[in-house]
Amino acid sequence: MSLLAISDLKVSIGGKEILRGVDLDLRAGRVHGLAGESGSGKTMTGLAVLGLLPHGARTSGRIALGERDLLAMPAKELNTVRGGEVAMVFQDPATSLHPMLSVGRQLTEHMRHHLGLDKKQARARALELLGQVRIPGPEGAIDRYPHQFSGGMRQRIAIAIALACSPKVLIADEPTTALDVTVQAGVLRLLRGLCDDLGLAVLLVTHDLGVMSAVADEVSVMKEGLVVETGPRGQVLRDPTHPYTRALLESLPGETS
Amino acid sequence: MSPTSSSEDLKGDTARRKPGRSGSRSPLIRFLARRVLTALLLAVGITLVTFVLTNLVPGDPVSANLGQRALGDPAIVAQWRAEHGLDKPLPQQYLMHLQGVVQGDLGTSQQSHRPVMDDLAESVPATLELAGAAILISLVAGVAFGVVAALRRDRLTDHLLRVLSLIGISVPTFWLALMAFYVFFYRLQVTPGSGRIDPTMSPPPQVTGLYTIDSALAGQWDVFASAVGHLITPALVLALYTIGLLTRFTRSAVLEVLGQDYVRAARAKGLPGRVILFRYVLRSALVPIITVAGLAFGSLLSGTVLVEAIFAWPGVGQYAYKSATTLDLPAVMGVGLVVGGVYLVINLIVDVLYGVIDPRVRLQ
Amino acid sequence: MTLLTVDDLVVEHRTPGRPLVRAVAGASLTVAAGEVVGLVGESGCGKSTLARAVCGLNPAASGTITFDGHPVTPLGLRRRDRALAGIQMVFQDPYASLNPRRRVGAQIADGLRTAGDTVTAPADLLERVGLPRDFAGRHPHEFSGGQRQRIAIARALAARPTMLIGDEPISALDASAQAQVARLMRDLAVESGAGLLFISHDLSVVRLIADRIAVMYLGKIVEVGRTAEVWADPRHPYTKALLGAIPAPDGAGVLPAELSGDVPDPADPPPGCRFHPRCPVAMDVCREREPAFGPVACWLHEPA
Amino acid sequence: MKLPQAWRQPLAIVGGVIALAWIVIALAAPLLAPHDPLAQDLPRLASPGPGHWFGTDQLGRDILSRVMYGARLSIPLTLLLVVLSVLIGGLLGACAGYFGKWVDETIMRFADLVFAFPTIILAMVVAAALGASLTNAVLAVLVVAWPAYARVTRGLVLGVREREFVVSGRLLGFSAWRSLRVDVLPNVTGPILVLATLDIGTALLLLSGLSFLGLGAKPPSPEWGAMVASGVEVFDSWWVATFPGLAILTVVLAFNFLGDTLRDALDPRTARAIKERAL
Amino acid sequence: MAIRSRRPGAKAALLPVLLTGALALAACSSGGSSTTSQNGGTAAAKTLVIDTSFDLKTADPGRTYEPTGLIIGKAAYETLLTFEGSDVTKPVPALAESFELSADGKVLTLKLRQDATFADGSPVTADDVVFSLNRVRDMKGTPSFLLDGVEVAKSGTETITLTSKSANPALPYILPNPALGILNSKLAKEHGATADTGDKAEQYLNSASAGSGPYTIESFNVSSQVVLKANAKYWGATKPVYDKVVLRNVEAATQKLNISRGDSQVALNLSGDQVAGITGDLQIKKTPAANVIFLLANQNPSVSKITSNPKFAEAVRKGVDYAGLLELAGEGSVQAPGIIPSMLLGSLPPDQAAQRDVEGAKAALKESGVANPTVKLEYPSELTVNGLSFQPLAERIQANLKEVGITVELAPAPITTALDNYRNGKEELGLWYWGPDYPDPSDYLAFLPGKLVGLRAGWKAGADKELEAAGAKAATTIGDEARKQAYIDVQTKLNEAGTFIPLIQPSQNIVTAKSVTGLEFHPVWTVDVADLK
Repeated sequence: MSLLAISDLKVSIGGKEILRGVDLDLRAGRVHGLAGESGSGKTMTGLAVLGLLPHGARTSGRIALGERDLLAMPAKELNTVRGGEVAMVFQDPATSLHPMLSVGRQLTEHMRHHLGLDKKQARARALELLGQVRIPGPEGAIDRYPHQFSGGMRQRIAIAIALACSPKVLIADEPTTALDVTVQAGVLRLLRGLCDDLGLAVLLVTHDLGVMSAVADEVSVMKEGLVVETGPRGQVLRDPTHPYTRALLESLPGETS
Repeated sequence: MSPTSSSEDLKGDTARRKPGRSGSRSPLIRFLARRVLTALLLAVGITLVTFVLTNLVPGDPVSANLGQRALGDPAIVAQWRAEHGLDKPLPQQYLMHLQGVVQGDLGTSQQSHRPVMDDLAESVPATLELAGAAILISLVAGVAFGVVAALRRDRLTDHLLRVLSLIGISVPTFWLALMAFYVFFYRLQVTPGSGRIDPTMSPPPQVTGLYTIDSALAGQWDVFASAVGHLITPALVLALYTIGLLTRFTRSAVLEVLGQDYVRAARAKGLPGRVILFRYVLRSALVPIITVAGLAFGSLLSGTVLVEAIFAWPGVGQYAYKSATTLDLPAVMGVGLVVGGVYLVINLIVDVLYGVIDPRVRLQ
Repeated sequence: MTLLTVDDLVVEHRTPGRPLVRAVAGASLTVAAGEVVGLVGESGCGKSTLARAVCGLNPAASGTITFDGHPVTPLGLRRRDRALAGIQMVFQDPYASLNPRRRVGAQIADGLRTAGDTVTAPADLLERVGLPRDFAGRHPHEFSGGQRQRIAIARALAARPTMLIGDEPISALDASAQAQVARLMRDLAVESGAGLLFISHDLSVVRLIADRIAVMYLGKIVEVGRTAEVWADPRHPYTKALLGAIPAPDGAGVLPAELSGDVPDPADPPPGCRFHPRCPVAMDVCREREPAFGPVACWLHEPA
Repeated sequence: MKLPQAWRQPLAIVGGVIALAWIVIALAAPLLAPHDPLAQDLPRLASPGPGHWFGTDQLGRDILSRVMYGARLSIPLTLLLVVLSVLIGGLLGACAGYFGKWVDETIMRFADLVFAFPTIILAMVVAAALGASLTNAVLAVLVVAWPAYARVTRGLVLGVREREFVVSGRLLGFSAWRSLRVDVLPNVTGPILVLATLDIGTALLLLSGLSFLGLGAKPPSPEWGAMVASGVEVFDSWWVATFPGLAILTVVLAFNFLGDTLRDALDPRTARAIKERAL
Repeated sequence: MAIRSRRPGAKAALLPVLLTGALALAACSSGGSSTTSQNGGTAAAKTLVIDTSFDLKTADPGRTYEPTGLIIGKAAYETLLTFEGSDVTKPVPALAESFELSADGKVLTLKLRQDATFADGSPVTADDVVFSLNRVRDMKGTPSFLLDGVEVAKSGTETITLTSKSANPALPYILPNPALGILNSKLAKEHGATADTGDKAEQYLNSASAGSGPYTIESFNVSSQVVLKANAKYWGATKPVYDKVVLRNVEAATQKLNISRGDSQVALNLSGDQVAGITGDLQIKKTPAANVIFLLANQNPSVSKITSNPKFAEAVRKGVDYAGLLELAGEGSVQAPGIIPSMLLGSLPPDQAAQRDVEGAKAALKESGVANPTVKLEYPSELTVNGLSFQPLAERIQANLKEVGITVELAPAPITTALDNYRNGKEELGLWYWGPDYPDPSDYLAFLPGKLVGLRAGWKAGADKELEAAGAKAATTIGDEARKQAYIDVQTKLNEAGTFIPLIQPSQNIVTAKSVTGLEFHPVWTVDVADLK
């Protein structure tokens, strides 16, 4: 079932076209990988879904969440979608968490806003979430501040925040790029598990084809604002049809070279 | 050039402040110990600098303090010198003064013939009231303008505020004071005259020395109204520069924070704009704003020298000016110490506020 | 022939008001002429500090570093010891590694001057790193990250180093440029007979170019070995975990193996083997005594 | 630097035009001024009108001419002052930042001491100690102005010193001095120049403030601050104080406009914003 | 820093209560829980606000010598003799009932009134008088010279005799000086008055007054304001009219605005220019002040070869445009023909005033043999006399002399520096003023060679024997007409010598609200607050 369908998405900033007609289809319980080099527009695609494009960006096309077009949605309504139905995890947990607000606060405030929970309920749910992303000692962790956690833990907290309002769609923008490989493995496992258990539709933006290969079900490859190839993981990574994808794979320092 | 004139400087300052605060053992004690040490060194430095400078001034304090006729009488001159310890060699004079300072005695002013402490006890609250009101006004207005400018970035409001804030930091304070007094008091007759309260009123019973607060505490609302009325124009004049400064700073601080990942993350959570602004943006932006505000208070003290003269405000600025021009050494040194003390206290407040706002400072 | 010897090196970072951090806690390593050694490990393990110490940028608290028979002394305000000019470094951030105010050619010429080379032109070196000769007249901001890194390599090479150090020189580059730049470094070093100490957190790249691999964990080198051997048969549990965590772009959908726990605070390392709290096969001895031996610093692989 | 784009900003244009106008006035005052600024031959305290567009002062001098001649005093002295502060403060700050240790401690503690005084009070005492004259006022302001540059330069040098190209240079055998000269200083000059431009205004405010207090220019030289001060005595003749005050305001404003634009052009974040708009 | 009690009243209340009667009550009520409503509560509490530029150091009469201090002293203390209105030619009794100067001019005998009381109700006694006058003389404060060499003695409870070593015909003119106010010796001694250099009573006298005047000091601050309060127990016939008189330290320019807006009722220091713009319901009183502004040309060749040249001095005297200076000083100011101001005995008639003569000046300059001279004119930059700043005067003189061919370099300096140079006789050309210490021409003998002011011009004793002899004669001459002639002679010679060039007597411009009447300008104490109604 298609949860989120992006069709012919075009974005231009300051007259320069960043996305030139992107089509993507996210389905429940599936991880859709979006690959490409820096500047290919993969991050912009993720941001466009939540209307978080930079100041002065123009968009056209359609981003359908069920029947609704997120691009045409009034700001107020979009705000209820953000964090509620569609959530996002960013690249660097060191900067995407507010350094001066406690973990508990950052976990609960949008729950209270979106779900109308009271303080106590929100806190209980927050503790539950921290357990779910496997933060040791949620009771103690909830009152601490981001700088008191390691990078991997922070990214788990960021994932917990994203999951707080039980979204249907999760956009993960390079969620493991800032992490060490050993830590990355844990976060990838967590993401995969959440997707399977909660039936989330995940858009995983990454430049790392290894990461892609490990967790994505479908893979799209972007180049210069266009999706050049989409297909099941196995096919795209083992038997790419587009020369660009091939070039990407060949540049990797793997056995294939 | 005021220390507040450069953003680079201030950013550098914040950046330097954050790390290295406090240690692993008893951070508070170490912090306080360092502060006290700095304060002591600074105090000695200030007294030494003022002493040397004041003694470098050509001229003789006797001339400023005795009548023309009396100056011709060596006996009177000698008597006056002995009375003020000026017959002693310079190093001894300095040591005597330091000794007094240690014992809490700042000496006797040569011009007012009163203990410098008493003079300062009268003039310092007056200046604090003026500068305090000015900083309050500038904080409220500056932060509000800065936030609005940042939110309306590149729109008309932003451009307008930008130009206005630049004008604010470009107006010569002494000239503005003059113009304000001329226009509002004399021409339009909408503001009350010089001084702290209406001359026909008695000052409220002393508690803090700030007339506005003291009169409110005593419930003397007519005095309160008069005190506030007298305070507004000079405070506004004094505040204009700081408003400009804070507007510009707040704008850039807010813009910087708006570009932060965590703000984007907050927007991605679907939080209402109001919550993002107040809880996420302003909280972070406050750190540089507080730094600037702290430094701005210092520059306000400079401004008071010029503003107090025009509004006949009996504050420390006037006292300093008069003391400096009459070579009233104990008074100049007293002023130096007080001002240095204010500087330290403000630094301390700023540091404490950092801790209040930023858990990274607090929880190291 | 051993060119560089690092022997039981300890490097400490002092920050006023904070506990002392032993970034490198007794590491030993050698690099021979013409050899490429890859130093790998997670961020914060001390590999960059080690590299900087080799260049004299961080003073050694104890232990020795010897380069070509000369002890490496910390670089103070004086000019660097001529004998040490043979060690040159390529840094991580391509955007900070070149002086934005000077032409690229002039910066390469600095290297040539160090070597006393009056024959070679900066453009020659640009050619060697695969860039057009006319780039010499341009300023750094006109170049991409990969190009800048090549220029930085050219500048280092201009000084005719016998020991080249790359401190994560490729981690800031796009994936497609990473392997190219890494290979370039290797080729140029080997070609000129210099040793190369290549630091990276990316094992797959290191594997591509290194003759030997040294794995670092929390200030210590836990395993050293020939690249192929280590890759095929990692012996230290940490090396195993590190290799196991690399996701292969094979399209198989295999989730990489997870290594539990976080890297401990280097200011307060665990007693015994530093890896024991995260080690899946930790034994009692691991909690008590540090395995201070090589080539595999693990009680499972104690040399006889 | 992205100067060409920066210049297209309205603020920069306005600032540039005003600054240029003042510089022209300063250079050509003898040609432009309708009267001798020192001649006391007009009616006293005449209000603005034909023949004396800015009115006349207590001594019957033409205020317009005096304001014009004032530019010859204030503008070059202010520029000199800023250049000197940049040189002294910059050099001390660079040394403090680059050499660190006791050099840093000594210089910065000294700077702190100066910072602890309100600028005008310190400048006042220094000016009083040196005797009232415009040159001494410049020296007095210099005493309080250099620490700002020392601090900024130190901070910038500290930042640049650890940059990789600086370290690379040292590894290539640069002496500390050559490193400072070739690698460090050229990379801190931009921000310092911006600060200096912004400070031209502040410096003029301080200088004229001192003259206002009678610690600067010697009469009868037409210094703006001193002219405002003489206007204080004749409140009713508003023009006496108003025009010199406006002169100060416009010069300061012009340099602040310029400095502000320069800063935007230089600051990477805001520079990006300008670029975005230009795209 | 401990914030001490701000109001002197409060401080007084904190001191051991040694005050008696009304003073203590008043102090307590104002220091304790006093509020404005209490103070202003009494239905018709009348407050008078006087704006003046403070020249004030103390409220201790024995140390007072500044104009503002004299106003306060006059209000709070009474002297043995005084002047009637603004007439300073004839001293009249005050605390003394009558006085008599002996024929040789050495002994002044005064008979003390018996009905006068201090503000605390205790009577003014001969002991108080002796103590007060001795205190002024022996404390070596600024005004001590007034009684230099004068022995004070009482005989009985009513008679005071003042004995001088040589004839002292000026003494009756000296006694009205508020510095010689009689203080309550008992009270003063309790607060540290010892009548020698160790006297410690100043602090007390700065917070409360111990005099018998119509007003008492409620609060005193040398830099901002002084509040006087009516002496409820004033013994005299004319009771104080205002309950409270506030003297505020206000710049001349602001004084004008304040009075125009009704913020104050009296403005004391407006310059001619400021008065010129006054409109509305205000009264303006313009009187030539007793201050004479003059130029000095240093006679000491080691200080200046130029100014010590008599022909050069003549060139300056002829070169100055006196009318132009009067224009700056404004209406009411007059040219000073001699150094003695017009209201005193022995002043030169106006027709003897110097006239500008540019050609004559040029000729004199040529004769002097100094070509294209450049001289430095020093003056106190921030000093104003009767609201008139020295600054424009100096600038105008500079312009005047330029026409003659003399380049004048202006060297303004803060008063401390300028006065120091002046005092040490180091000024080449100086611009200063002299106000009478007491309204008697003998005060001006200070300008002669070897005397106080003469020395400041580098004029040593013996430099002008003829002039000195004339001065010595004038000092001992007795009888008004004879004295007048003697002083005119002195001044004529003084003008010929050219060391001092008298310029102008500025106008003392006092502006008052319509409601205020009875104002008289007084050359010694500016204004008697008790006169105001």
